[in-house]
Amino acid sequence: MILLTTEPLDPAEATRHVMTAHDGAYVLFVGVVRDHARGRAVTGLEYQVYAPMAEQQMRRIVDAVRERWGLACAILHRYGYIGVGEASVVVCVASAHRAEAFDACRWAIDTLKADVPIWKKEFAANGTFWIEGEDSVPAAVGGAAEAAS
Amino acid sequence: MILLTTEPLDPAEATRHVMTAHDGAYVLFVGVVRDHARGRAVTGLEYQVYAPMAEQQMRRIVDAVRERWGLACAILHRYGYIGVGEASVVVCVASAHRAEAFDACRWAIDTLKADVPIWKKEFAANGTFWIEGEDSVPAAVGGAAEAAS
Amino acid sequence: MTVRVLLFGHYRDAAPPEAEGGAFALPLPDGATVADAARALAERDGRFADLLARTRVAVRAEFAAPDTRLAEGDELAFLPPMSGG
Amino acid sequence: MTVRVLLFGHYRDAAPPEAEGGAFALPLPDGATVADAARALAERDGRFADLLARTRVAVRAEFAAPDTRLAEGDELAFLPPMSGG
Repeated sequence: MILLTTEPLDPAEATRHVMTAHDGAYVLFVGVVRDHARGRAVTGLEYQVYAPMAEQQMRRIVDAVRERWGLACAILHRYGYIGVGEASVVVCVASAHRAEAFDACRWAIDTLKADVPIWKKEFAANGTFWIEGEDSVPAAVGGAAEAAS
Repeated sequence: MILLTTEPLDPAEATRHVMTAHDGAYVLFVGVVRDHARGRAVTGLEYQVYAPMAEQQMRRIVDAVRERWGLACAILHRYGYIGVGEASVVVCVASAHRAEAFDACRWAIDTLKADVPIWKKEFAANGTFWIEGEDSVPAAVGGAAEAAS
Repeated sequence: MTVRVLLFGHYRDAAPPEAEGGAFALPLPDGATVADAARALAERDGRFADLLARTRVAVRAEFAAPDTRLAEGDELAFLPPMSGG
Repeated sequence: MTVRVLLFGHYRDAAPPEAEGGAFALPLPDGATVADAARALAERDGRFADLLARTRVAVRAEFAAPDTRLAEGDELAFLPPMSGG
């Protein structure tokens, strides 16, 4: 399952969706907004998303995990403003065996970061910045950053 | 932190113990009792533990994760009888960066399985078996398997 | 023909005044490609000069190439390096 | 001297009747090693014949070797391949 939402994420929801009585383990990755980045204090992030494409790309990752590993995968991503300490992304993979669950979960989050059209705007002590891969670009003051519908 | 208990495990407790505002991610591994093993239907497991040594070995894994990766790690292990679908082990590692969190969490659960003195007795459709590494050895009928104190 | 352009990240801050949520209409000659659209944007506003060098593109929410031909009503998104997760 | 033996897994099912939680006292000559203790157990009960081949050992809750010397009151645990997790 996939979920793209402005509401707080519940990792247990991802777990419930992937676990069956046949599975002996799950691996969960949770990304959380931290209080610093690139040496700057950060007070929060705003995630901008190209929603229809992001959902499609997330669904493809879930499908690829099923095809390549035969495993169930759930991906939740929050967008809009997210404060420090709150979860921005949850990836959960269930498996009978742990090695595959680790491999698949790691592949899923790596692929999400590369290919799912979501961007973070960082509210830092010294300004507001768009994070575009390795670059951070000053953002327009007061610029609205709503999700594209 | 480590916890060895007969009570149900709460993954969120492990997460709370490792996460700080500096961490951008955590990886959680949860082992769950599944309904089959080695081709047999399983109704539950009973974990036997050499408690003082198990706690010491768990503490060493937590210490090693701090020394090798500089990361906080929490390990919870339940013992006694555990039914299908319930968690037997939780490992959580927090990190600023995801690659290290995956590596450290995987190392911790691999090391736990090899070096922490805990054994499972499998209640299966065709009997009760001690699982000793790759071997499964028929268990004495009615044999008590309490934890050594 | 007219396509619907979608901008993200710092490029959205440079979107024209009529844009809503980073989206606006761009008239193009029939048969225009993604690269033609990027050139048209760069001619309007110098801040888009590096648009194609710094973004991947999607047409109708699928990754596309600079030489992908556009059709009437296509949604054309310029995607800076992503930073989700 | 006397050591306290601890058995786990299927070996606990073979522990002598006086054992509690797999633990029981084993009298040994002074200076005896882990291997001597394993031999003494095998002489008592054939089910312990493969004990040292199939287990790792711990003395005072630390991994030890077959030639580790035991002392009065030591806790000697025979640890089959583990299956926690």
